[in-house]
Amino acid sequence: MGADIDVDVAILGSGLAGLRAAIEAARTGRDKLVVGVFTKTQVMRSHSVSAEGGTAAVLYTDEGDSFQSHIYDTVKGSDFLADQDAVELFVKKAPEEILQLERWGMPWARRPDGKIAQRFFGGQSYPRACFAEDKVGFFEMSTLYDTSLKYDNIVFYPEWAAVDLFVENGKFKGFAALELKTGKIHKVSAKACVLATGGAGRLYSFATFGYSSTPDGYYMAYKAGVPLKDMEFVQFHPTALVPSGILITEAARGEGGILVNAKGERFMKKYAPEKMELGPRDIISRAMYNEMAEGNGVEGPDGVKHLYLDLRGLGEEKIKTRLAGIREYCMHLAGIDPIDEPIPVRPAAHYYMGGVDTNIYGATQVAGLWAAGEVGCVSINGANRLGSNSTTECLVWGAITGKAAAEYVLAGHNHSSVNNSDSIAIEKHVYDELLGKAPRENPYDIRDQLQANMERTCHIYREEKTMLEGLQTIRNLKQKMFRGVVDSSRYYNTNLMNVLEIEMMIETAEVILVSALNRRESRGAHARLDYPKRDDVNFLKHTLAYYTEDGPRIEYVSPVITEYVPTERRY
Amino acid sequence: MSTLLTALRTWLVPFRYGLERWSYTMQRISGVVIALYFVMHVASTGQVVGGPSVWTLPPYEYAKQVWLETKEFLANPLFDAGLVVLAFMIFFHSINGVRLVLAHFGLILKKPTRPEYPYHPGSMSRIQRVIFWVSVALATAALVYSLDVFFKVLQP
Amino acid sequence: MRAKTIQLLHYITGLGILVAGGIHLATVFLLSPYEASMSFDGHPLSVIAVYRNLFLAATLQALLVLVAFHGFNGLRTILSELHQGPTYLKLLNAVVIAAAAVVVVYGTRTIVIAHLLGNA
Amino acid sequence: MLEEVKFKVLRYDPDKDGKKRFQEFRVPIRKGMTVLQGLLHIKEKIDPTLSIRFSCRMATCGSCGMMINGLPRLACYTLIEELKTRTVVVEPLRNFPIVKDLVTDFEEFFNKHRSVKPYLIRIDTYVQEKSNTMYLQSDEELVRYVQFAYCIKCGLCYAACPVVATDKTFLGPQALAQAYRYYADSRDEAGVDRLKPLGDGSSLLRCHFAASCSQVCPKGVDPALAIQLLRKEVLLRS
Ligand SMILES: Cc1cc2nc3c(=O)[nH]c(=O)nc-3n(C[C@H](O)[C@H](O)[C@H](O)COP(=O)(O)OP(=O)(O)OC[C@H]3O[C@@H](n4cnc5c(N)ncnc54)[C@H](O)[C@@H]3O)c2cc1C
Ligand code: HEM
Ligand code: SF4
Ligand code: F3S
Ligand code: FES
Repeated sequence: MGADIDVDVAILGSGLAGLRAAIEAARTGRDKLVVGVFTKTQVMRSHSVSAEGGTAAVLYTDEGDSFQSHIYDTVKGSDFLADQDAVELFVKKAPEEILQLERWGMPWARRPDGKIAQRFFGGQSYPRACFAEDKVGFFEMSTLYDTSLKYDNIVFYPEWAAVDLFVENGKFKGFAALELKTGKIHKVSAKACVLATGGAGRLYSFATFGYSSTPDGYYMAYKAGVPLKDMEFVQFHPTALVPSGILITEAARGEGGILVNAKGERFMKKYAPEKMELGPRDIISRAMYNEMAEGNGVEGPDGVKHLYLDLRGLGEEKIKTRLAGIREYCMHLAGIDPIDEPIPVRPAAHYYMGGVDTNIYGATQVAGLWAAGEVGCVSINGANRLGSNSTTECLVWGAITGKAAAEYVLAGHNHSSVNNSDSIAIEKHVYDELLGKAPRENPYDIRDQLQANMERTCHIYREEKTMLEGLQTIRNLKQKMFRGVVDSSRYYNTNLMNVLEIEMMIETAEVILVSALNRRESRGAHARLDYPKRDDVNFLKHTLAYYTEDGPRIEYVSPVITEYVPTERRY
Repeated sequence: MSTLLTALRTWLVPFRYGLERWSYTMQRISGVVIALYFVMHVASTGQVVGGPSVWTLPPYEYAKQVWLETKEFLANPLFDAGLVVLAFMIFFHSINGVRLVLAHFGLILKKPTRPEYPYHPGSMSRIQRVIFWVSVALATAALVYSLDVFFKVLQP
Repeated sequence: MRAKTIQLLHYITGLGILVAGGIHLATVFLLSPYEASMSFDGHPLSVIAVYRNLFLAATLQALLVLVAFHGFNGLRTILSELHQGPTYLKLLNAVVIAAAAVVVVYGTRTIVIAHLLGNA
Repeated sequence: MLEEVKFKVLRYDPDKDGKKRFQEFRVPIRKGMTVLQGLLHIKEKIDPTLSIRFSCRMATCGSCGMMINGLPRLACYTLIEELKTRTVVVEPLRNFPIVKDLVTDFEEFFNKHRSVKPYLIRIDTYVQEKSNTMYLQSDEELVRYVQFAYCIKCGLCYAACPVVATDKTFLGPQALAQAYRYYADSRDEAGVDRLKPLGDGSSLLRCHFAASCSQVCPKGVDPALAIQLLRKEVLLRS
């Protein structure tokens, strides 16, 4: 058992949202508050570094772009499920965040006049994605990480994974964290906490996520009594490199790349005649799926079908200066140079629109607990997120929640400290039930089965029958005896971490399936073969899933609609 | 002790890390060898004027005597061979040293750019490579020349 | 002295050696046959003749100081990378300075005496 | 075309006897398979006690640096076929203390990064923190430093540098490249204040331009270049 730790504001996760929150909390409470950043990976290893293409914000209203346009694009992209008040806040705050990053040293690409340059992104009707080569997330992370080092009152706890949140009488009091390096479980008391643990990640086998992306935050909050909202909406990104699943950014299409099938046809003509390759992701992914189902796919070396993303029209110069990163991935890992050859791509699981239910300011129903970034659901993404909105969301709500959390503590809100009885359950689970016990089934096989099951039953297209099978499979997996950790070493025991993650993955997958089964309509990324139409009468609603002993309990709430009444989505 | 082993391994084994690493190792070895020779050289020429015990003007003939004795003493092929190697090292160290001075003042490097895959570090610019090989070539020439001086290899 | 100043001197002495050492090697190898240069006297560039020439003697003196600085500072650099810590570094500096001083003093004596000897 | 290679993996667990030893595994390989995938095969199918640090699997997060056949490389970015050997020897990164197996301790490395003040320093702090303005920068000015901003902090350069191997007071290529990255940024106003501390002791001047750092950097950062440019400024301006 580890030492007890006490911080004023705890930030869980060090992705874009977590770091932004940490800086905001630290500068709000400079000299007064200690901000602890607890993160499962080392700080700069967070998944956000993989974001490639861009970060959306309206910068130049004098040149034709407008807040209204960004709001409308986002709402329309979300298939009208987004909360419009949140979207408005988002759009208005976004430019501030871009500029703040700029003044902290972000190497944004520039226009000839020295101002920040912007590019097109899917579903956005104006070039409003700010970018820095095609390593946007990486540069943003570097900038935030470096800037956070300025603050003496930020204390990093790298490779400390939160494993259990403690809530008492509707108030947050702390959490248990596993220090990977020493294998100790520490009790951490915090007066306020921002959950920023990122997306649910690798529930699918073909995914753009890194290995460390697992639904820890979703599950911990869910188990602590906070509902998960809209979990059925999983975004599939149209263009992931075959076979690794590494993302080929949407910016490749924003810069002029086109999608072609085995016959060499630019098939998007059929599906989104106006926007073509720059339609929203749900529509393009479905189009690709259809093309492949109709036999227009290319057979890859492993028998997996794929299509092509053709960048040859862009020219060498543009590829080298604006898409250097993906060119490198293609050359190094797939052995092709996009200047001369089309890229083999296929849709992959990429983003979770849903998440921990919060109000417009990122606060959850638990006092003292906020959620920001992909783990939260404010919701601005509704049923489908627009490309380049997510990194902005991380920044905007990172700042909002970081500030709110710090002010909450400065206002003197009381909290009780974590005591030994809080952590009994998790310690018993780890030390008595897992460590040193040989599992009867290989946990990694269980994970593979889970991912295959999600790919098969809850992918781009869904229907009742297969989803029921999928749910059954998951409930079987839950029972299986994979709980046990062969590695009994205390030091850097990733085997233990993995088993904990797999448990959380199974529970989260269950929430996704149950939410998806209950939404009997097609909206945004949730496309059902048995209910192919959007149903605003019954389902213009957010799903809320509450934890119960025997699976999620589903409730619904209406989204906030201020200005834009739902209409049919056409691109 | 283990630091010493690490030191010897990293300082003296330049394989697999490219040309500059060879330069680094050779510059270091040659620097040390020249420095040690220099100390010896100062000590031995000091003999000419009578060795460390004499701090006033000795008789001319005496000095000449000592010089000839010293020359005799050093006149063996092993010492000559040492001088041959030394010639190589002095030339390598000096010319490569000029390259290092220039590089340390940021002079013969490429300008920073957007890296383009596959990466060719600009610090190892073409001109750097040229100077490196020039120093090796000149050092080799010096080696051959001194082989000729000491062992008459070029003469029939 | 600041590390930076010492480093600058290291470069300057290196370049200086290039000049002074060039002259030295030229007198020994290029301007006259090696055997002749090695003779004690009786030749325009014999050992004693070199010392007697004020310019060449001054060159040797410069070379002595330059190489002593450059070489010993080089050795100091290497040794300071082997082990760290304030006491060690202080000791190292003291030893290196002392050794360099001994070499310079001893070499200067050779040059001065040989110069005067030649003129005698 | 299923083939097999032998993985020789250095194992170390401070909990057991604390001795380092090599363990061998046979791993079936496919075309395009990376060393990381090979190690994951070992962990997931053969020996779950193997500890590895990894995350993004796309050479962007900097987690998976290790010595592969004697050179520091990213496991996720090294194709097994590119090694052209039937035996893949995997050891933890040199110049870092080992935590367990292939996992090394980066604390000192990150502290050195922090010590060079890797953030924009401005005189107009109020504007920097509170305003809503944009500092202008031309593409030319951007290119002066952006190469060094590519650094993913993977530590490969640090493992390759012969000076770091013995001199722990040397800041190392990564931190020094970052010092230059911010110094060269047209928006930074710290100027000589950044150079001064580097002119003393062995923080910068110990670099002998071995350039092994640039040789192994997976991101084309070229820290050796940054260090020489920085050294020039330190020598002439500080
Ligand atoms: C390949 C890819 C490309 C993308 N490109 C774009 C783009 O161009 N534009 C855009 O807008 N969006 C993009 N996105 C989406 C966007 O990057 C993500 O939504 C966003 O980065 C999520 O950031 P985050 O801060 O919420 O979480 P993450 O960056 O995922 O960070 C999660 C953090 O939580 C920590 N953590 C996890 N579990 C625990 C635990 N149990 N305890 C403590 N800490 C924990 C992790 O260590 C990590 O630090 C992309 C996504 C992917 C996958
Ligand atoms: C002939 C007498 C010389 C001696 C005894 C000598 C000795 C040394 C020594 C011992 C080193 C240390 C090696 C190291 O740091 O790895 C060194 C380094 C160096 N020398 Fe010389 N050297 C001599 C001539 C020169 C000349 C003529 C030059 C060129 C102008 C030169 C330039 C350098 C440079 C640039 C370094 C590298 C310093 C560094 O990397 O920090 N040296 N020398
Ligand atoms: S400079 Fe290159 S090798 Fe060094 S840490 Fe940065 S990315 Fe890695
Ligand atoms: S390898 Fe080391 S010596 Fe200098 S050039 Fe790179 S830091
Ligand atoms: S796993 Fe991220 S760099 Fe290799």
